[in-house]
Amino acid sequence: MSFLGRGPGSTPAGGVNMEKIELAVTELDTVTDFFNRMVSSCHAKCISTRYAEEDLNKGESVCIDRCVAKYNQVQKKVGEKLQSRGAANAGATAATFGSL
Amino acid sequence: MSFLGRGPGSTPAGGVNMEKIELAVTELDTVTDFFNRMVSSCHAKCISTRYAEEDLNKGESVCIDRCVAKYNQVQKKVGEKLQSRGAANAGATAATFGSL
Amino acid sequence: MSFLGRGPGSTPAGGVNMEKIELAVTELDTVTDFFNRMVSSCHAKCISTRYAEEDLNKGESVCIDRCVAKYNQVQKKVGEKLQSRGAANAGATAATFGSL
Amino acid sequence: MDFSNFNSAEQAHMTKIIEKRQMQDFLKMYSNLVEKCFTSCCNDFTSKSLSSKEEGCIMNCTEKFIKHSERVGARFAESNAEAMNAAQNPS
Amino acid sequence: MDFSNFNSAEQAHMTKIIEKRQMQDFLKMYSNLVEKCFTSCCNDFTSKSLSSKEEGCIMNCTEKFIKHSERVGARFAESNAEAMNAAQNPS
Amino acid sequence: MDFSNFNSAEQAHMTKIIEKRQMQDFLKMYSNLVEKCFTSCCNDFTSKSLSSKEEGCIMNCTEKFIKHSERVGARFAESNAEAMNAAQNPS
Repeated sequence: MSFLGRGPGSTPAGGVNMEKIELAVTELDTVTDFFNRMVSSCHAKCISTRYAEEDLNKGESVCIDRCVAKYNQVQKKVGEKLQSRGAANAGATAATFGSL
Repeated sequence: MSFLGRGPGSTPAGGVNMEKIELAVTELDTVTDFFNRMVSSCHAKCISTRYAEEDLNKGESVCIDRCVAKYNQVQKKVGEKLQSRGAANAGATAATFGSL
Repeated sequence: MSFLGRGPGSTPAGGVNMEKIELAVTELDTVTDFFNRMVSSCHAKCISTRYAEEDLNKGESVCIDRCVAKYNQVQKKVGEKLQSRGAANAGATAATFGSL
Repeated sequence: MDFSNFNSAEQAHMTKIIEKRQMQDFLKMYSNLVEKCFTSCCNDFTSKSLSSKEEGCIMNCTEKFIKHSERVGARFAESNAEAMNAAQNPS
Repeated sequence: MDFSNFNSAEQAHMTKIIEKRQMQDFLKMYSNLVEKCFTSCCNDFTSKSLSSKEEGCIMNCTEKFIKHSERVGARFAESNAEAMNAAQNPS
Repeated sequence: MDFSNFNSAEQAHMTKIIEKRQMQDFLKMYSNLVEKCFTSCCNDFTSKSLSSKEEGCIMNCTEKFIKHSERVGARFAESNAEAMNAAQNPS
Protein backbone atom coordinates (compact mmCIF):
# COMPACT_ATOMS: atom_id res chain seq x y z
CA MET A 1 0.00 0.00 0.00
CA SER A 2 2.82 2.32 0.82
CA PHE A 3 3.89 2.75 -2.73
CA LEU A 4 0.63 3.64 -4.32
CA GLY A 5 1.69 7.13 -5.08
CA ARG A 6 4.26 5.87 -7.54
CA GLY A 7 1.88 3.93 -9.78
CA PRO A 8 0.89 5.33 -13.15
CA GLY A 9 -2.61 5.85 -11.76
CA SER A 10 -1.37 8.69 -9.61
CA THR A 11 -1.06 11.01 -12.56
CA PRO A 12 -3.94 13.49 -12.52
CA ALA A 13 -4.66 12.54 -16.14
CA GLY A 14 -5.97 9.17 -14.97
CA GLY A 15 -8.66 10.98 -13.02
CA VAL A 16 -7.86 9.02 -9.86
CA ASN A 17 -6.29 10.77 -6.88
CA MET A 18 -4.20 7.98 -5.37
CA GLU A 19 -3.61 9.84 -2.09
CA LYS A 20 -7.36 9.90 -1.53
CA ILE A 21 -7.72 6.23 -2.40
CA GLU A 22 -4.87 5.30 -0.12
CA LEU A 23 -6.37 7.17 2.82
CA ALA A 24 -9.70 5.44 2.24
CA VAL A 25 -7.95 2.05 2.16
CA THR A 26 -6.19 2.78 5.46
CA GLU A 27 -9.55 3.73 6.94
CA LEU A 28 -11.11 0.55 5.57
CA ASP A 29 -8.33 -1.63 6.99
CA THR A 30 -8.57 0.12 10.36
CA VAL A 31 -12.33 -0.37 10.60
CA THR A 32 -11.97 -4.01 9.57
CA ASP A 33 -9.27 -4.67 12.17
CA PHE A 34 -11.36 -2.96 14.84
CA PHE A 35 -14.46 -4.96 13.89
CA ASN A 36 -12.63 -8.29 13.82
CA ARG A 37 -11.21 -7.67 17.29
CA MET A 38 -14.66 -6.75 18.56
CA VAL A 39 -16.09 -9.99 17.14
CA SER A 40 -13.30 -11.97 18.74
CA SER A 41 -13.47 -10.21 22.14
CA CYS A 42 -17.25 -10.47 22.41
CA HIS A 43 -17.08 -14.11 21.35
CA ALA A 44 -14.68 -14.76 24.24
CA LYS A 45 -16.93 -12.90 26.71
CA CYS A 46 -20.35 -14.15 25.61
CA ILE A 47 -20.24 -17.49 23.81
CA SER A 48 -19.98 -20.75 25.70
CA THR A 49 -17.42 -23.04 24.06
CA ARG A 50 -19.29 -26.23 24.81
CA TYR A 51 -21.17 -25.85 21.54
CA ALA A 52 -24.10 -28.02 22.57
CA GLU A 53 -26.45 -26.10 20.25
CA GLU A 54 -26.19 -24.14 17.04
CA ASP A 55 -28.32 -21.13 17.98
CA LEU A 56 -27.43 -18.18 20.13
CA ASN A 57 -29.44 -18.53 23.32
CA LYS A 58 -31.19 -15.60 24.97
CA GLY A 59 -28.35 -14.91 27.40
CA GLU A 60 -25.74 -14.94 24.67
CA SER A 61 -27.76 -12.61 22.45
CA VAL A 62 -28.26 -10.02 25.19
CA CYS A 63 -24.61 -10.32 26.15
CA ILE A 64 -23.51 -9.60 22.56
CA ASP A 65 -25.61 -6.44 22.37
CA ARG A 66 -24.16 -5.08 25.59
CA CYS A 67 -20.68 -6.20 24.66
CA VAL A 68 -20.75 -4.23 21.39
CA ALA A 69 -22.02 -1.15 23.23
CA LYS A 70 -19.26 -1.41 25.86
CA TYR A 71 -16.58 -2.12 23.28
CA ASN A 72 -17.51 1.05 21.43
CA GLN A 73 -17.31 3.04 24.66
CA VAL A 74 -13.89 1.58 25.42
CA GLN A 75 -12.70 2.53 21.95
CA LYS A 76 -13.83 6.12 22.56
CA LYS A 77 -12.22 6.33 26.01
CA VAL A 78 -8.92 4.87 24.85
CA GLY A 79 -8.93 7.19 21.82
CA GLU A 80 -9.46 10.26 24.01
CA LYS A 81 -6.68 9.17 26.34
CA LEU A 82 -4.25 8.57 23.48
CA GLN A 83 -5.11 11.93 21.97
CA SER A 84 -4.59 13.78 25.24
CA ARG A 85 -1.28 11.99 25.65
CA GLY A 86 -0.13 12.67 22.10
CA ALA A 87 1.04 9.09 22.09
CA ALA A 88 1.43 8.64 18.35
CA ASN A 89 5.13 7.90 18.57
CA ALA A 90 5.37 5.18 21.18
CA GLY A 91 6.17 2.46 18.67
CA ALA A 92 9.18 0.62 17.33
CA THR A 93 9.49 2.86 14.32
CA ALA A 94 10.15 5.83 16.56
CA ALA A 95 12.55 3.88 18.76
CA THR A 96 14.64 2.72 15.84
CA PHE A 97 14.34 5.35 13.19
CA GLY A 98 14.13 8.59 15.13
CA SER A 99 17.23 9.90 13.45
CA LEU A 100 16.68 9.41 9.74
CA MET B 1 -1.53 -6.45 -3.41
CA SER B 2 -4.79 -4.75 -4.19
CA PHE B 3 -3.29 -2.41 -6.71
CA LEU B 4 -1.42 -4.80 -8.87
CA GLY B 5 -3.65 -4.24 -11.79
CA ARG B 6 -2.41 -0.70 -12.16
CA GLY B 7 1.29 -1.50 -12.59
CA PRO B 8 2.86 -1.34 -16.02
CA GLY B 9 3.16 -5.12 -15.89
CA SER B 10 -0.57 -5.46 -16.37
CA THR B 11 -0.37 -4.42 -20.00
CA PRO B 12 -0.67 -7.52 -22.17
CA ALA B 13 2.49 -6.43 -23.99
CA GLY B 14 4.54 -7.39 -20.92
CA GLY B 15 3.40 -10.99 -21.36
CA VAL B 16 2.39 -11.22 -17.72
CA ASN B 17 -1.28 -11.45 -16.82
CA MET B 18 -1.38 -9.66 -13.48
CA GLU B 19 -4.87 -10.92 -12.61
CA LYS B 20 -3.59 -14.48 -12.80
CA ILE B 21 -0.52 -13.64 -10.71
CA GLU B 22 -2.64 -11.88 -8.15
CA LEU B 23 -4.99 -14.84 -7.77
CA ALA B 24 -2.04 -17.18 -7.33
CA VAL B 25 -0.59 -14.88 -4.64
CA THR B 26 -3.91 -14.85 -2.79
CA GLU B 27 -3.93 -18.65 -2.93
CA LEU B 28 -0.34 -18.79 -1.70
CA ASP B 29 -1.09 -16.46 1.21
CA THR B 30 -4.19 -18.46 2.11
CA VAL B 31 -2.35 -21.78 2.16
CA THR B 32 0.47 -20.24 4.21
CA ASP B 33 -1.94 -18.79 6.75
CA PHE B 34 -3.76 -22.11 6.99
CA PHE B 35 -0.50 -24.04 7.43
CA ASN B 36 0.84 -21.67 10.09
CA ARG B 37 -2.36 -21.99 12.11
CA MET B 38 -2.19 -25.78 11.81
CA VAL B 39 1.42 -25.75 13.08
CA SER B 40 0.44 -23.52 15.96
CA SER B 41 -2.73 -25.45 16.88
CA CYS B 42 -1.06 -28.85 16.77
CA HIS B 43 1.87 -27.48 18.78
CA ALA B 44 -0.58 -26.40 21.47
CA LYS B 45 -2.33 -29.80 21.45
CA CYS B 46 0.68 -32.13 21.20
CA ILE B 47 3.91 -30.57 22.48
CA SER B 48 4.69 -30.42 26.18
CA THR B 49 6.05 -26.99 27.11
CA ARG B 50 8.46 -28.27 29.75
CA TYR B 51 11.10 -28.66 27.04
CA ALA B 52 13.17 -31.23 28.93
CA GLU B 53 14.44 -32.74 25.69
CA GLU B 54 15.07 -31.61 22.13
CA ASP B 55 13.50 -34.53 20.27
CA LEU B 56 9.87 -35.26 19.64
CA ASN B 57 9.00 -38.28 21.74
CA LYS B 58 6.87 -41.15 20.44
CA GLY B 59 3.64 -39.79 21.91
CA GLU B 60 4.20 -36.33 20.46
CA SER B 61 4.98 -37.71 17.00
CA VAL B 62 1.84 -39.84 16.85
CA CYS B 63 -0.21 -36.93 18.19
CA ILE B 64 1.10 -34.64 15.41
CA ASP B 65 0.13 -37.10 12.68
CA ARG B 66 -3.42 -37.44 14.01
CA CYS B 67 -3.66 -33.73 14.67
CA VAL B 68 -2.85 -32.87 11.04
CA ALA B 69 -5.41 -35.41 9.83
CA LYS B 70 -8.12 -34.00 12.12
CA TYR B 71 -7.24 -30.40 11.29
CA ASN B 72 -7.70 -31.14 7.59
CA GLN B 73 -11.09 -32.72 8.30
CA VAL B 74 -12.15 -29.70 10.33
CA GLN B 75 -11.14 -27.42 7.48
CA LYS B 76 -13.29 -29.44 5.10
CA LYS B 77 -16.30 -29.50 7.42
CA VAL B 78 -16.12 -25.77 8.16
CA GLY B 79 -15.71 -25.02 4.44
CA GLU B 80 -18.79 -27.07 3.54
CA LYS B 81 -20.80 -25.34 6.24
CA LEU B 82 -19.72 -21.88 5.11
CA GLN B 83 -20.54 -22.73 1.53
CA SER B 84 -24.00 -24.04 2.39
CA ARG B 85 -24.60 -20.88 4.42
CA GLY B 86 -23.31 -18.54 1.71
CA ALA B 87 -21.55 -16.74 4.51
CA ALA B 88 -19.13 -14.75 2.40
CA ASN B 89 -20.45 -11.42 3.58
CA ALA B 90 -20.42 -11.72 7.34
CA GLY B 91 -17.48 -9.36 7.77
CA ALA B 92 -16.83 -5.74 8.64
CA THR B 93 -16.52 -4.70 5.04
CA ALA B 94 -20.11 -5.67 4.42
CA ALA B 95 -21.32 -4.04 7.63
CA THR B 96 -19.67 -0.74 6.83
CA PHE B 97 -19.59 -0.46 3.09
CA GLY B 98 -22.75 -2.15 1.97
CA SER B 99 -23.96 1.02 0.30
CA LEU B 100 -21.08 2.14 -1.88
CA MET C 1 5.43 -4.94 -1.16
CA SER C 2 6.36 -7.82 -3.35
CA PHE C 3 5.72 -5.97 -6.53
CA LEU C 4 7.77 -2.88 -5.95
CA GLY C 5 10.24 -3.74 -8.58
CA ARG C 6 7.64 -3.29 -11.25
CA GLY C 7 6.76 0.31 -10.48
CA PRO C 8 8.05 3.10 -12.69
CA GLY C 9 10.31 4.17 -9.80
CA SER C 10 12.49 1.12 -10.35
CA THR C 11 14.02 2.55 -13.49
CA PRO C 12 17.52 3.79 -12.72
CA ALA C 13 16.58 7.11 -14.30
CA GLY C 14 14.38 7.87 -11.28
CA GLY C 15 17.44 7.75 -9.07
CA VAL C 16 15.75 5.34 -6.67
CA ASN C 17 16.98 1.75 -6.39
CA MET C 18 13.78 -0.09 -5.53
CA GLU C 19 15.60 -3.28 -4.48
CA LYS C 20 17.41 -1.32 -1.78
CA ILE C 21 14.21 0.35 -0.65
CA GLU C 22 12.42 -2.95 -0.52
CA LEU C 23 15.12 -4.56 1.60
CA ALA C 24 15.01 -1.64 4.00
CA VAL C 25 11.22 -1.96 4.26
CA THR C 26 11.51 -5.67 5.04
CA GLU C 27 14.04 -4.83 7.75
CA LEU C 28 11.76 -2.13 9.13
CA ASP C 29 8.79 -4.49 9.24
CA THR C 30 10.88 -7.19 10.91
CA VAL C 31 12.16 -4.87 13.62
CA THR C 32 8.65 -3.54 14.21
CA ASP C 33 7.19 -7.05 14.52
CA PHE C 34 10.00 -8.06 16.88
CA PHE C 35 9.48 -4.94 19.02
CA ASN C 36 5.71 -5.35 19.20
CA ARG C 37 6.08 -8.95 20.36
CA MET C 38 8.61 -7.88 22.99
CA VAL C 39 6.19 -5.21 24.27
CA SER C 40 3.39 -7.75 24.39
CA SER C 41 5.47 -10.53 26.02
CA CYS C 42 6.97 -8.27 28.69
CA HIS C 43 3.54 -6.79 29.37
CA ALA C 44 2.25 -10.32 30.05
CA LYS C 45 5.22 -11.11 32.32
CA CYS C 46 5.51 -7.85 34.26
CA ILE C 47 2.28 -5.85 34.36
CA SER C 48 -0.47 -6.69 36.81
CA THR C 49 -3.86 -6.62 35.08
CA ARG C 50 -5.76 -5.30 38.07
CA TYR C 51 -5.01 -1.77 36.90
CA ALA C 52 -5.47 -0.17 40.31
CA GLU C 53 -3.03 2.62 39.46
CA GLU C 54 -1.81 4.41 36.35
CA ASP C 55 1.92 4.41 37.07
CA LEU C 56 4.40 1.60 36.72
CA ASN C 57 5.42 0.61 40.23
CA LYS C 58 9.02 -0.12 41.21
CA GLY C 59 8.66 -3.88 40.76
CA GLU C 60 7.10 -3.53 37.31
CA SER C 61 9.79 -1.11 36.16
CA VAL C 62 12.65 -3.37 37.23
CA CYS C 63 10.89 -6.35 35.70
CA ILE C 64 10.56 -4.55 32.34
CA ASP C 65 14.28 -3.75 32.22
CA ARG C 66 15.25 -7.36 32.89
CA CYS C 67 12.58 -8.66 30.55
CA VAL C 68 13.93 -6.62 27.63
CA ALA C 69 17.46 -7.83 28.38
CA LYS C 70 16.35 -11.47 28.49
CA TYR C 71 14.18 -11.12 25.41
CA ASN C 72 17.16 -9.85 23.45
CA GLN C 73 19.25 -12.80 24.65
CA VAL C 74 16.52 -15.23 23.61
CA GLN C 75 16.39 -13.64 20.18
CA LYS C 76 20.15 -14.13 19.81
CA LYS C 77 20.08 -17.75 21.00
CA VAL C 78 17.16 -18.70 18.76
CA GLY C 79 18.80 -16.95 15.81
CA GLU C 80 22.06 -18.86 16.32
CA LYS C 81 20.16 -22.13 16.57
CA LEU C 82 18.18 -21.45 13.40
CA GLN C 83 21.34 -20.50 11.56
CA SER C 84 23.17 -23.65 12.64
CA ARG C 85 20.14 -25.68 11.57
CA GLY C 86 19.78 -23.94 8.22
CA ALA C 87 16.08 -23.91 8.95
CA ALA C 88 15.04 -21.33 6.40
CA ASN C 89 12.77 -23.72 4.55
CA ALA C 90 10.60 -25.17 7.29
CA GLY C 91 7.51 -23.23 6.20
CA ALA C 92 4.36 -23.79 4.22
CA THR C 93 5.79 -22.22 1.10
CA ALA C 94 8.41 -24.92 0.92
CA ALA C 95 5.91 -27.68 1.71
CA THR C 96 3.56 -26.61 -1.05
CA PHE C 97 5.68 -25.06 -3.72
CA GLY C 98 8.87 -27.03 -3.67
CA SER C 99 8.40 -28.05 -7.27
CA LEU C 100 7.72 -24.82 -9.12
CA MET D 1 -17.42 5.83 5.25
CA ASP D 2 -18.38 8.62 2.93
CA PHE D 3 -17.41 8.46 -0.71
CA SER D 4 -19.51 11.39 -1.91
CA ASN D 5 -16.40 13.39 -2.76
CA PHE D 6 -15.06 10.58 -5.00
CA ASN D 7 -15.42 10.98 -8.74
CA SER D 8 -16.70 8.04 -10.74
CA ALA D 9 -13.23 6.75 -11.66
CA GLU D 10 -12.27 6.84 -8.00
CA GLN D 11 -15.48 5.09 -6.98
CA ALA D 12 -14.86 2.35 -9.53
CA HIS D 13 -11.30 1.93 -8.28
CA MET D 14 -12.47 1.82 -4.65
CA THR D 15 -15.17 -0.73 -5.46
CA LYS D 16 -12.55 -3.05 -6.95
CA ILE D 17 -10.38 -2.71 -3.87
CA ILE D 18 -13.30 -3.36 -1.55
CA GLU D 19 -14.26 -6.48 -3.50
CA LYS D 20 -10.71 -7.78 -3.20
CA ARG D 21 -10.63 -7.02 0.51
CA GLN D 22 -13.93 -8.83 1.00
CA MET D 23 -12.49 -11.96 -0.55
CA GLN D 24 -9.33 -11.69 1.57
CA ASP D 25 -11.39 -11.03 4.71
CA PHE D 26 -13.54 -14.05 3.99
CA LEU D 27 -10.51 -16.31 3.54
CA LYS D 28 -8.97 -15.01 6.76
CA MET D 29 -12.23 -15.52 8.62
CA TYR D 30 -12.43 -19.08 7.29
CA SER D 31 -8.88 -19.85 8.38
CA ASN D 32 -9.49 -18.29 11.78
CA LEU D 33 -12.74 -20.20 12.24
CA VAL D 34 -11.09 -23.53 11.45
CA GLU D 35 -8.47 -22.81 14.12
CA LYS D 36 -11.01 -21.65 16.70
CA CYS D 37 -13.41 -24.59 16.26
CA PHE D 38 -10.59 -27.13 16.07
CA THR D 39 -9.14 -25.76 19.33
CA SER D 40 -12.50 -25.84 21.12
CA CYS D 41 -13.77 -29.16 19.79
CA CYS D 42 -10.81 -31.50 19.27
CA ASN D 43 -9.10 -32.74 22.39
CA ASP D 44 -8.72 -36.43 21.80
CA PHE D 45 -5.83 -37.59 19.65
CA THR D 46 -6.13 -41.33 20.16
CA SER D 47 -7.70 -41.48 16.71
CA LYS D 48 -7.10 -39.64 13.44
CA SER D 49 -10.77 -39.44 12.50
CA LEU D 50 -13.23 -36.91 13.86
CA SER D 51 -15.67 -38.57 16.26
CA SER D 52 -19.34 -37.84 15.68
CA LYS D 53 -19.30 -35.80 18.88
CA GLU D 54 -16.41 -33.70 17.59
CA GLU D 55 -18.13 -33.29 14.25
CA GLY D 56 -21.30 -32.05 15.90
CA CYS D 57 -19.28 -29.62 17.96
CA ILE D 58 -17.54 -28.29 14.81
CA MET D 59 -20.88 -27.75 13.05
CA ASN D 60 -22.38 -25.91 16.04
CA CYS D 61 -19.22 -23.88 16.52
CA THR D 62 -19.27 -22.75 12.89
CA GLU D 63 -22.97 -21.95 12.81
CA LYS D 64 -22.81 -20.13 16.11
CA PHE D 65 -19.82 -18.08 15.04
CA ILE D 66 -21.63 -16.94 11.90
CA LYS D 67 -24.70 -15.94 13.90
CA HIS D 68 -22.48 -14.20 16.43
CA SER D 69 -20.66 -12.25 13.69
CA GLU D 70 -23.93 -11.27 12.06
CA ARG D 71 -25.33 -9.98 15.33
CA VAL D 72 -22.16 -8.04 16.14
CA GLY D 73 -22.21 -6.66 12.56
CA ALA D 74 -25.83 -5.54 12.91
CA ARG D 75 -25.20 -3.77 16.22
CA PHE D 76 -22.00 -2.26 14.82
CA ALA D 77 -23.81 -0.90 11.75
CA GLU D 78 -26.53 0.60 13.97
CA SER D 79 -24.04 2.36 16.19
CA ASN D 80 -22.20 3.69 13.13
CA ALA D 81 -25.44 5.03 11.72
CA GLU D 82 -26.24 6.69 15.06
CA ALA D 83 -22.79 8.24 15.25
CA MET D 84 -23.13 9.58 11.70
CA ASN D 85 -26.56 10.99 12.50
CA ALA D 86 -25.27 12.66 15.64
CA ALA D 87 -22.44 14.22 13.64
CA GLN D 88 -24.81 15.60 11.02
CA ASN D 89 -27.48 16.83 13.42
CA PRO D 90 -25.73 18.24 16.48
CA SER D 91 -28.38 19.19 18.98
CA MET E 1 19.25 1.00 10.65
CA ASP E 2 21.83 2.68 8.54
CA PHE E 3 20.78 4.81 5.60
CA SER E 4 24.15 6.40 4.90
CA ASN E 5 24.39 4.61 1.55
CA PHE E 6 21.01 6.00 0.41
CA ASN E 7 21.06 8.91 -2.04
CA SER E 8 18.77 11.86 -1.34
CA ALA E 9 15.97 10.59 -3.58
CA GLU E 10 16.06 7.25 -1.77
CA GLN E 11 16.11 8.92 1.63
CA ALA E 12 13.08 11.00 0.67
CA HIS E 13 11.27 7.90 -0.52
CA MET E 14 12.16 6.00 2.65
CA THR E 15 11.03 8.89 4.85
CA LYS E 16 7.62 8.82 3.19
CA ILE E 17 7.34 5.08 3.74
CA ILE E 18 8.38 5.37 7.38
CA GLU E 19 5.80 8.10 7.98
CA LYS E 20 3.09 5.90 6.50
CA ARG E 21 4.20 2.94 8.60
CA GLN E 22 4.16 5.09 11.74
CA MET E 23 0.54 5.98 11.09
CA GLN E 24 -0.37 2.35 10.41
CA ASP E 25 1.55 1.19 13.51
CA PHE E 26 -0.24 3.76 15.61
CA LEU E 27 -3.66 2.64 14.36
CA LYS E 28 -2.78 -1.00 15.00
CA MET E 29 -1.52 -0.18 18.49
CA TYR E 30 -4.76 1.71 19.19
CA SER E 31 -6.89 -1.20 18.02
CA ASN E 32 -4.79 -3.67 20.01
CA LEU E 33 -4.97 -1.50 23.14
CA VAL E 34 -8.76 -1.28 22.96
CA GLU E 35 -8.94 -5.07 22.79
CA LYS E 36 -6.45 -5.59 25.61
CA CYS E 37 -8.02 -3.11 28.04
CA PHE E 38 -11.55 -4.23 27.19
CA THR E 39 -10.58 -7.84 27.88
CA SER E 40 -8.91 -7.00 31.20
CA CYS E 41 -11.45 -4.48 32.49
CA CYS E 42 -14.93 -5.49 31.26
CA ASN E 43 -16.37 -8.61 32.77
CA ASP E 44 -19.89 -7.61 33.67
CA PHE E 45 -22.48 -7.65 30.90
CA THR E 46 -25.59 -7.03 32.97
CA SER E 47 -25.48 -3.45 31.71
CA LYS E 48 -24.53 -1.82 28.42
CA SER E 49 -22.84 1.19 30.02
CA LEU E 50 -19.32 1.21 31.41
CA SER E 51 -19.38 1.38 35.21
CA SER E 52 -17.18 3.98 36.83
CA LYS E 53 -14.98 1.16 38.08
CA GLU E 54 -14.58 -0.18 34.55
CA GLU E 55 -13.88 3.30 33.24
CA GLY E 56 -11.13 3.84 35.81
CA CYS E 57 -9.63 0.49 34.90
CA ILE E 58 -9.64 1.41 31.18
CA MET E 59 -7.89 4.72 31.89
CA ASN E 60 -5.21 3.09 34.05
CA CYS E 61 -4.77 0.27 31.55
CA THR E 62 -4.21 2.73 28.70
CA GLU E 63 -1.87 4.99 30.63
CA LYS E 64 0.11 2.05 31.98
CA PHE E 65 0.44 0.48 28.54
CA ILE E 66 1.86 3.71 27.13
CA LYS E 67 4.37 3.98 29.96
CA HIS E 68 5.25 0.32 29.53
CA SER E 69 5.79 0.75 25.77
CA GLU E 70 7.91 3.83 26.33
CA ARG E 71 10.10 2.02 28.85
CA VAL E 72 10.51 -1.01 26.59
CA GLY E 73 11.28 1.34 23.69
CA ALA E 74 13.95 3.16 25.72
CA ARG E 75 15.68 -0.07 26.79
CA PHE E 76 15.39 -1.40 23.24
CA ALA E 77 16.99 1.74 21.78
CA GLU E 78 19.82 1.50 24.33
CA SER E 79 20.56 -2.10 23.51
CA ASN E 80 20.50 -1.33 19.78
CA ALA E 81 22.96 1.52 20.33
CA GLU E 82 25.23 -0.79 22.35
CA ALA E 83 25.07 -3.48 19.68
CA MET E 84 25.95 -0.95 16.99
CA ASN E 85 28.83 0.35 19.08
CA ALA E 86 30.15 -3.15 19.66
CA ALA E 87 29.98 -3.84 15.92
CA GLN E 88 31.95 -0.71 15.10
CA ASN E 89 34.54 -1.05 17.85
CA PRO E 90 35.37 -4.73 18.22
CA SER E 91 37.73 -5.11 21.18
CA MET F 1 -0.67 -25.36 -6.66
CA ASP F 2 -0.61 -25.80 -10.37
CA PHE F 3 1.33 -23.39 -12.54
CA SER F 4 1.14 -25.36 -15.78
CA ASN F 5 -0.99 -22.67 -17.40
CA PHE F 6 1.59 -19.96 -16.64
CA ASN F 7 3.82 -18.78 -19.46
CA SER F 8 7.53 -18.47 -18.80
CA ALA F 9 7.36 -14.75 -17.98
CA GLU F 10 4.60 -15.45 -15.48
CA GLN F 11 6.52 -18.36 -13.94
CA ALA F 12 9.58 -16.15 -13.54
CA HIS F 13 7.49 -13.45 -11.91
CA MET F 14 5.82 -15.97 -9.59
CA THR F 15 9.17 -17.49 -8.62
CA LYS F 16 10.41 -14.06 -7.54
CA ILE F 17 7.31 -13.50 -5.45
CA ILE F 18 7.58 -16.92 -3.83
CA GLU F 19 11.23 -16.31 -2.95
CA LYS F 20 10.30 -13.01 -1.33
CA ARG F 21 7.46 -14.64 0.59
CA GLN F 22 9.79 -17.40 1.80
CA MET F 23 12.11 -14.79 3.28
CA GLN F 24 9.21 -12.95 4.90
CA ASP F 25 7.74 -16.21 6.22
CA PHE F 26 11.08 -17.18 7.68
CA LEU F 27 11.46 -13.84 9.45
CA LYS F 28 7.93 -14.08 10.82
CA MET F 29 8.55 -17.64 12.01
CA TYR F 30 11.75 -16.50 13.72
CA SER F 31 9.98 -13.65 15.47
CA ASN F 32 7.12 -15.93 16.48
CA LEU F 33 9.52 -18.59 17.78
CA VAL F 34 11.38 -16.08 19.95
CA GLU F 35 8.09 -15.02 21.50
CA LYS F 36 6.88 -18.58 22.04
CA CYS F 37 10.10 -19.90 23.60
CA PHE F 38 10.58 -16.77 25.71
CA THR F 39 7.02 -17.12 27.04
CA SER F 40 7.46 -20.83 27.86
CA CYS F 41 10.97 -20.69 29.28
CA CYS F 42 11.48 -17.34 31.04
CA ASN F 43 9.55 -16.85 34.23
CA ASP F 44 12.13 -15.49 36.63
CA PHE F 45 12.90 -11.78 36.43
CA THR F 46 15.12 -11.45 39.49
CA SER F 47 18.06 -11.38 37.12
CA LYS F 48 18.67 -9.89 33.68
CA SER F 49 20.77 -12.81 32.43
CA LEU F 50 19.41 -16.08 31.14
CA SER F 51 20.07 -18.88 33.63
CA SER F 52 21.60 -22.06 32.25
CA LYS F 53 18.28 -23.77 32.86
CA GLU F 54 16.45 -21.14 30.82
CA GLU F 55 19.05 -21.36 28.09
CA GLY F 56 18.66 -25.14 27.86
CA CYS F 57 14.90 -24.70 27.68
CA ILE F 58 15.24 -22.16 24.84
CA MET F 59 17.50 -24.50 22.86
CA ASN F 60 15.13 -27.45 23.28
CA CYS F 61 12.10 -25.30 22.51
CA THR F 62 13.67 -24.08 19.25
CA GLU F 63 14.86 -27.49 18.15
CA LYS F 64 11.56 -29.11 19.01
CA PHE F 65 9.58 -26.45 17.17
CA ILE F 66 11.62 -27.00 14.01
CA LYS F 67 11.10 -30.76 14.21
CA HIS F 68 7.42 -30.22 14.88
CA SER F 69 7.07 -27.89 11.87
CA GLU F 70 8.92 -30.31 9.64
CA ARG F 71 6.67 -33.18 10.68
CA VAL F 72 3.51 -31.13 10.19
CA GLY F 73 4.88 -29.99 6.82
CA ALA F 74 5.57 -33.58 5.73
CA ARG F 75 2.08 -34.78 6.70
CA PHE F 76 0.56 -31.69 5.07
CA ALA F 77 2.43 -32.29 1.81
CA GLU F 78 1.29 -35.94 1.82
CA SER F 79 -2.34 -35.04 2.29
CA ASN F 80 -2.10 -32.40 -0.46
CA ALA F 81 -0.60 -34.98 -2.80
CA GLU F 82 -3.39 -37.43 -1.94
CA ALA F 83 -6.06 -34.80 -2.49
CA MET F 84 -4.54 -33.89 -5.86
CA ASN F 85 -4.39 -37.55 -6.83
CA ALA F 86 -8.00 -38.11 -5.84
CA ALA F 87 -9.01 -35.10 -7.93
CA GLN F 88 -7.20 -36.41 -10.99
CA ASN F 89 -8.25 -40.04 -10.64
CA PRO F 90 -11.82 -40.07 -9.40
CA SER F 91 -12.76 -43.69 -8.77
